[in-house]
Amino acid sequence: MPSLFQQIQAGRIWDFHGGIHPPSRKTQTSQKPIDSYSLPARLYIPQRQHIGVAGRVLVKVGDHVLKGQALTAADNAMAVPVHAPTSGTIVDICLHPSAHPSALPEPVFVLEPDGLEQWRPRHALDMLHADKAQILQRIQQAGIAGMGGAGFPSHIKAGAAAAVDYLIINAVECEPYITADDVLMQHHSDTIVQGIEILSQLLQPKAVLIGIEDDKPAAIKAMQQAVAGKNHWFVRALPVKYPSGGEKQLIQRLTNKEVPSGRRPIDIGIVVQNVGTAFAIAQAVLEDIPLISRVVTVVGQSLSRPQNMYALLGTPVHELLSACGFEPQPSQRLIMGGPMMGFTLPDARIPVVKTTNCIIAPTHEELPVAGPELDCIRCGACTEACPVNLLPQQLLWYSKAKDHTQLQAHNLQDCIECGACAYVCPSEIPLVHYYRVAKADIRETQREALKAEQAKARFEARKERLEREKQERAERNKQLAAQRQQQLADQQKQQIAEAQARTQAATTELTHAEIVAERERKKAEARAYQAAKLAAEQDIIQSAEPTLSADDRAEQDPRKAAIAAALARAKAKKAQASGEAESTSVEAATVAAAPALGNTVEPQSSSSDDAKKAAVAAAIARAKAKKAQASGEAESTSVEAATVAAAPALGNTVEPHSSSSDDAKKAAVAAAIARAKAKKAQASGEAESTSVEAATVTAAPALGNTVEPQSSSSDDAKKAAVAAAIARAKAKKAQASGEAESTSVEAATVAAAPALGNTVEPQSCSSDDAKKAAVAAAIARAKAKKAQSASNSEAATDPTQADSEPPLADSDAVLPPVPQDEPQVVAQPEPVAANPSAEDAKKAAIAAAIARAKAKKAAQNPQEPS
Amino acid sequence: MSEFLLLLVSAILVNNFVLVKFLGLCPFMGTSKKLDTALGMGLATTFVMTLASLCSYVAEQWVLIPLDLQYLRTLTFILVIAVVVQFTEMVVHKTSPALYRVLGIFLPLITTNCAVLGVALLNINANHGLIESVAYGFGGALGFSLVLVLFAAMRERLATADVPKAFQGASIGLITAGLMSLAFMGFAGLVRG
Amino acid sequence: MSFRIAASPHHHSQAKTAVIMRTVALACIPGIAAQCYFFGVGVLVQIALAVVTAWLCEAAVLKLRGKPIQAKLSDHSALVTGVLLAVAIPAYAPWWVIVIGTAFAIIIVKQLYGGLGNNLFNPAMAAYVMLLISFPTQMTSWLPPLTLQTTPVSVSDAACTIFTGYSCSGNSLTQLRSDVDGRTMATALDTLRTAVAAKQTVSEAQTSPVFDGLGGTGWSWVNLGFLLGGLFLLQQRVIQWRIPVAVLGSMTLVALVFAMVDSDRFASPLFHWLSGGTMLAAFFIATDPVSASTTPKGRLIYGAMIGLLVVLIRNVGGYPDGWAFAVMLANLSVPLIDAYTKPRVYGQSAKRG
Amino acid sequence: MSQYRQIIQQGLWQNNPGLVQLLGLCPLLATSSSLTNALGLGLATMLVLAATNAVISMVRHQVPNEIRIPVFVMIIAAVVTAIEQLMHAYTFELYQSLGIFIPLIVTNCVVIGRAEAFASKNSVLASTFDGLMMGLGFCLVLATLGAVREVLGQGTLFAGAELLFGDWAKVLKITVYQSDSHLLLAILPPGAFLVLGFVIAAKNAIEARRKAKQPAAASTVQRARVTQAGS
Amino acid sequence: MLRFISKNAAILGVAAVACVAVVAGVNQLTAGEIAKQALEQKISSLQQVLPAGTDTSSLLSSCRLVKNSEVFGANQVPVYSTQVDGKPVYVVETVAPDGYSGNIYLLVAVGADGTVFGVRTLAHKETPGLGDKIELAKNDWILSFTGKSVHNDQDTHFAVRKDGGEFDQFAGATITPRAVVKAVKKAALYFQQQPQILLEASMCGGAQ
Repeated sequence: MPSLFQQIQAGRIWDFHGGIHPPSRKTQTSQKPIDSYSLPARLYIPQRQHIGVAGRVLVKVGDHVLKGQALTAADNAMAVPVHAPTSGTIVDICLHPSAHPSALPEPVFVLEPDGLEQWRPRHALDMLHADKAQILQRIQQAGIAGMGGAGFPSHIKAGAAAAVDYLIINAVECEPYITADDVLMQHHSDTIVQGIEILSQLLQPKAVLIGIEDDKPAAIKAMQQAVAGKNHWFVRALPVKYPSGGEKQLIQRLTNKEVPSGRRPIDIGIVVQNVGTAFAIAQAVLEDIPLISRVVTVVGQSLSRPQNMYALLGTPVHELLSACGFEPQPSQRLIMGGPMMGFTLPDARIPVVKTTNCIIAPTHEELPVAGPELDCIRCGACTEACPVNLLPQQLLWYSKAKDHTQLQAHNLQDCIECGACAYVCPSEIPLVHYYRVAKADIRETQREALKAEQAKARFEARKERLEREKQERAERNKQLAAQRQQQLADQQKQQIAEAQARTQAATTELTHAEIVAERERKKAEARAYQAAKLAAEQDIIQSAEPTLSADDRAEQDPRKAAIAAALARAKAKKAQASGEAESTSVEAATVAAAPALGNTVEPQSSSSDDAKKAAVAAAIARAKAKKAQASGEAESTSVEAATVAAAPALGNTVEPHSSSSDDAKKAAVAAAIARAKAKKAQASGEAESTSVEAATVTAAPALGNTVEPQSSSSDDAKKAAVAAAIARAKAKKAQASGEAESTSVEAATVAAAPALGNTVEPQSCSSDDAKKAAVAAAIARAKAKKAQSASNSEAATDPTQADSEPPLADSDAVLPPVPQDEPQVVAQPEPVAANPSAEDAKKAAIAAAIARAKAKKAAQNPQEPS
Repeated sequence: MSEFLLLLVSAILVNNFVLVKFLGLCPFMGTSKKLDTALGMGLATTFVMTLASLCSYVAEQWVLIPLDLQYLRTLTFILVIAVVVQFTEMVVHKTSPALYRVLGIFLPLITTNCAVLGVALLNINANHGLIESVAYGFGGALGFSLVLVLFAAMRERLATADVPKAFQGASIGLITAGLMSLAFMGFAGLVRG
Repeated sequence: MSFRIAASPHHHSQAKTAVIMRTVALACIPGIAAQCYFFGVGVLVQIALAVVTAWLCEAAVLKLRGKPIQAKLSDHSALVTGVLLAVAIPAYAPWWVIVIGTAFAIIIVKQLYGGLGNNLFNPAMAAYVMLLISFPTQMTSWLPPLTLQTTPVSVSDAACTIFTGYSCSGNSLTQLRSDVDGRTMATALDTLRTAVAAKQTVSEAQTSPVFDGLGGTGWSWVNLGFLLGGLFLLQQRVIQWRIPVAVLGSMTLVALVFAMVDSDRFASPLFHWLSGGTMLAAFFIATDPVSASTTPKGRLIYGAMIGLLVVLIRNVGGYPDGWAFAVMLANLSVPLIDAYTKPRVYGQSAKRG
Repeated sequence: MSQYRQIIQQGLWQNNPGLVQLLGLCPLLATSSSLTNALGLGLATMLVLAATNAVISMVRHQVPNEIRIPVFVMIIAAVVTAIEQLMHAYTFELYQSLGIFIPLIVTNCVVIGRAEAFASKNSVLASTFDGLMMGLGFCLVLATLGAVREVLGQGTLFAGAELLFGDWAKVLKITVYQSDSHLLLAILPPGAFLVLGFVIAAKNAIEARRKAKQPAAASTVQRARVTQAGS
Repeated sequence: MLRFISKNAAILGVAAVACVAVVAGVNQLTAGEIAKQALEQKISSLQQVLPAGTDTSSLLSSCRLVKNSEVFGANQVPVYSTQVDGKPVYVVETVAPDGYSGNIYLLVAVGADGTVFGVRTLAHKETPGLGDKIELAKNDWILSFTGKSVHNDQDTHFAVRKDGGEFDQFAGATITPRAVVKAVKKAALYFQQQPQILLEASMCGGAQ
């Protein structure tokens, strides 16, 4: 069995499923020379003629431009410029019907030629010394986009970084009527070959395959002569079959490879370029002629002189037609492109663009208009014809029924809209049309569904929460009343005790996880131990118990340890999640592992600038793990635990001392992103909502620490805060749309706000960035509020938790694991506001105050322990 | 051996529970909107029906007949079935959460599936022995599942057909079931005896 | 100047549904001719009755539903349904049999589902089954083939018998069906089944004059006629090879297995090919695209299923011929078959195909 | 009184167990091959429904929520068995021709459905009345089905009525048309499905026509469609 | 918690006892009637195949179980005996095994001289509309046996018309009547040739 490459070398070609043989009708134009025509009175040059974005407009109305002068600039990788096809004056920049099935108006340059054909200065590129980047830049600057129909910017394909096995030159031209590439090959085979050489130089393919259908003997001969003597260049004559010219079909015919669904040819080491593109590249690189004209087949029996033309881009179609002796019939059709995939033009003023290869002006006898659509009888002719092996009859059925699930199950997205099915359909059903509508529908529905789902989740979460809150409140009131009665005697003392008790109670939720960890400590330690080994740092990890001690010893390379730990954890989680391990173990592992990481880069890390990377790694690892978990079958509790533990760990990573490190910012950003992702994944997964809740509860304060008081002196605090804010906002969005209970949102806000509040605490008045930070924080908080209040109208109405009990608010706001004193400041907004030493600080303070006040409000609606 | 094979073929095709004997029609109409649902329901019913025919046989032969309490048959059987369903639910829940996810929602529905009680009573009427009872229950359930799945696939296609307004929904569903039953008449006489 | 707008593709092959349907109807001609010759011209009367009923019913339903009558009738699908049902029932069955049958086919089996393209079952076959179980006597009253007829049947006799139950010369259908000894003649499949039930061997049974050594006397020619028509349809690419090949292939295989197990009780594949409605079913009925599987692999399964069921019902089932049942049973499996035989789409990994 | 009118409307038309809720399909199809059989089972079901509804409504305050289903099922089974024995004793041949469908009333989800949805929440009188009306609605559908199938398939009505009502009922038998060949389809299993399909379609059509006549009034009626349920 | 459960259990128990009590009560009420009805039905079904006025009082007690796979199929069949005009008459629940779709269960009354007093179809699976004409409810074909007699194995008149006998077959169905005729003929010959075998046969179980 010879290898694939050997078979290709031996000249083997393959076949694809289906395909049709419509009458080709190419002889009308294929024997004739390419003609030119007198300059049109005006050219309408669309600003965007390819797939991608339009360039920046460089000229204005009234400017005189030279032939080949760029009218837009390509400042973006997906942009290619357009050029003046001839010298003249830009008389207008306005909207004009586009060369698109919809013919929607689009911005164009209107160029009035001066008839002088005055070129801008041109500089051929010296191929011997030009490097790859230069060539690519030249290709881009010349405005070259795929000329076969799609119009993908050529420099991107030609600049592919991946290894390329085959460069395929598409000269198939399988649609009836079109002979533009045919005549181009007949007359310019040498230039084309130069273009291919340039492409080869860029891509270094193992072989170049030029595919031409065998109804173009002259072109085949011309190309064979032109490539004679080149190693691994093959001209392949393919038996006629539509749609051999489809990129994927051509690849299959020439190499027997399939491009996986949703991927691009480069992913399997293949680049396909149109023969016209190769020609344009050669002209651009070797003669510095940008893409300002192309060969267009003008054909159809409504024309007396059908022929191929060199048409300047921007030439209105009617100019070309009248040059060919157009005699329109009543209800004449004009087709741009081929009869199979082209579209009808409502207006003959539409200009020729880079992808225009053919204009057909058929008579009714020539291309009869489709008859009335009959019922599908499931005859299966379309199945036989479909080049991608779809079941068009089923797709039609489901398209009509708008059954999007089935449409996707039947791979509608893989339809290349070649029209073969509609061509053979005996009931004359415009199948492709149905698919286009269905595809658009699916896109639309997906958007709608997302919105609706979010709304629904919000509504349900609210309902549930209101119900629970009602109960909780009733219970609490009862309790409080009872307590009051009992404790009349020693109120003051009791209150303090009570606050402490509550604070502790608040922790129980978290410590619960830790207790579980304790239970499985051995396992966790072992795991941590391994991580430590990897880092060759045993000592720290051994002390990596969730004591959060601040006196742990400094170590040299906590980063590696962290990464290793993170990887280990991620793997463990993945394995567990997909396996059937009981959830508790997952829980334990995570609980234990995460704080370990935290400790790893504890205080000491302040001096190390690796903290950043560690944090990043940790974050990524965690995000992955969560994703895996969420989609896996692990029970939700594990997710819960993971999150619970993970977040504080990160918090510690950049604990107080990180203030001096200017990496804190990045760490925070990474952390934030990671968390956001994790939450998203969770929310969409099957995890129970409580887990999300827990995650948020802990995550936020942790982040708060990141930019704790000391950070005030750092001028990165601002960015950190912004990032944090954004991250939080995102997280909340994700949550709200997921199945999380609304309480989690609440919790997040409760905890997050004061944390951020710290950022702009008194000390911050000296920093002039603090202002911005505060503003950002305020905005973020406001958003969070909105989300909250949308689902939480009762929160503020709870009267029992007003300012009279500040300790309670604190305990809720700053859920341990890092119980520190700062929160108290939060509870007393006045001093902050009263401390303005600088103008900016004042505003910052105000913002902070407002924010805090809001946070308070939210906090009045506390979680469990009260 | 061939006797049991014939009993199976008879229960699955010739005397199909749903299309010929009119048993289990409610779940047949109710859980056949989606193919996946139908598969789950079929699986669950097969399991329960086989087990229930075994248990009801035991109850009849070892409890009711010795105590001469046959008049309590209906009462006993319905309780036996309820217990079997509950038991199945618990066992499946414990042993295979994945299976439970598939079958869970259907199990409670099965208690009121008259095919289950029907098979128990038919077994008594036909004087089936232990193995015959189980085979008959299994075959009947397979027949139920078969037509349920076929019917679900047809209904998925039916959902998109241009059915006249008055006939949409249950009406065309029943007419389709009627045509299915018509087709199943072709199996008549396949098993003699 | 305004131009006409249309969706791509702008080019179209010239095959048309109406033409396909008409071709199917035309391809029945050799078979019908053979049937006329051997079993009397009654079949022509039945066809006329069926087609008229089919058109009337279709028009009535379309009118009730407020749909364009002319456009839908001109797809000729009602015509094909009528013709196929008419050739499947005994040529001298009373007129109301074909009328009820056609009405059932068009109204219930086809139009209630939304008309052409939507029906799950083959209308002609569902109607045939309905008639068979509702009016078993009428549906099994075939005349003996020409060569065995004792009373010649003229065209006017055919009409008289169908509409009144008696021929113009006053013979009842039973008399027309009787041989010289006054015994009623049955079709070859019936005779074979009765004989086997009476513990005769297949070869003993086949000494009866209703057998001609291949299939049943006359039936062999009718089947050959439909085979010819079927080959014409294949050549015209109106039908594709998969279903007929699968039907006949599996039929041959299953019949062979049966015959090898017990050749005294089960007839040979050749007999199965050339008796009853084999060729009509294999080329004209099973290939009805609307109710057949629509995936390439599915069509093979679908066809094989029909072949298997037919032999099963003929050999061990309760009916002498099983085409209608087999086709219906395969019809009702189609959605399931289709759901599990989606071809692998270009670029999709094999697992998901 | 409007509650009772509501119950009548619900039971006989709006929420008819056979046509709308599609409950109790098995006996509906299995025993409707003749009018007599249909009436026999219909009446039995009606009795069971009224009796179980009454009993369950009586004990509704005594039965805790957690165990109400098993208790209901037991009550239903007991009532059904009692009625089965009575039929066995006094309508012997009808009992034989209805076969296992009498004990199968236990699993007719109309019964448990009404117990759950109505009897466990309403007074004894209302529950009994609801049981009667639902049963009557069911019985009427059954009878309609039986009549249509018998006329089409046998050309008669009330053939064998003596099995249900005693010997005097022989006079009830009406021969609608005399023919050698009836539409056997109607009394065979496929006919049951088809006829019920058409009856439901007829109801839909009538409903649609009514709605078209008085769009405002119709929109206020809430119709419960309970197709997702066991048998 | 425990109390809660036990309370529920108690209620369940009470309900169960009550239900069983009701059912048992109704059973007490109806058991006698059911037994009586069953008996009456049995007798009246036997009476169908016997001439009017035949003494049926000792019919059920005369029941004996006979096994002869040649004549009556694989299982034991009950045979009842009585006297008509002083001559012994036997009523047997026999089986025609070669029906179109399976066994046809028949009740046949024959005299010791081969005279058939009456035949009824008890159960069958023949094709509706074709073979089911052996039911009296569908067709009175089954009455055509009354008064016919079988004398010996070669008796060709005791066959369907198609085989040269005197019983009609149905249009489109020969197999069913042929099977019935054959079974009746075998039963008649059996009691003609070996009536003494009855005396050796065991009595039916108490259930009859």
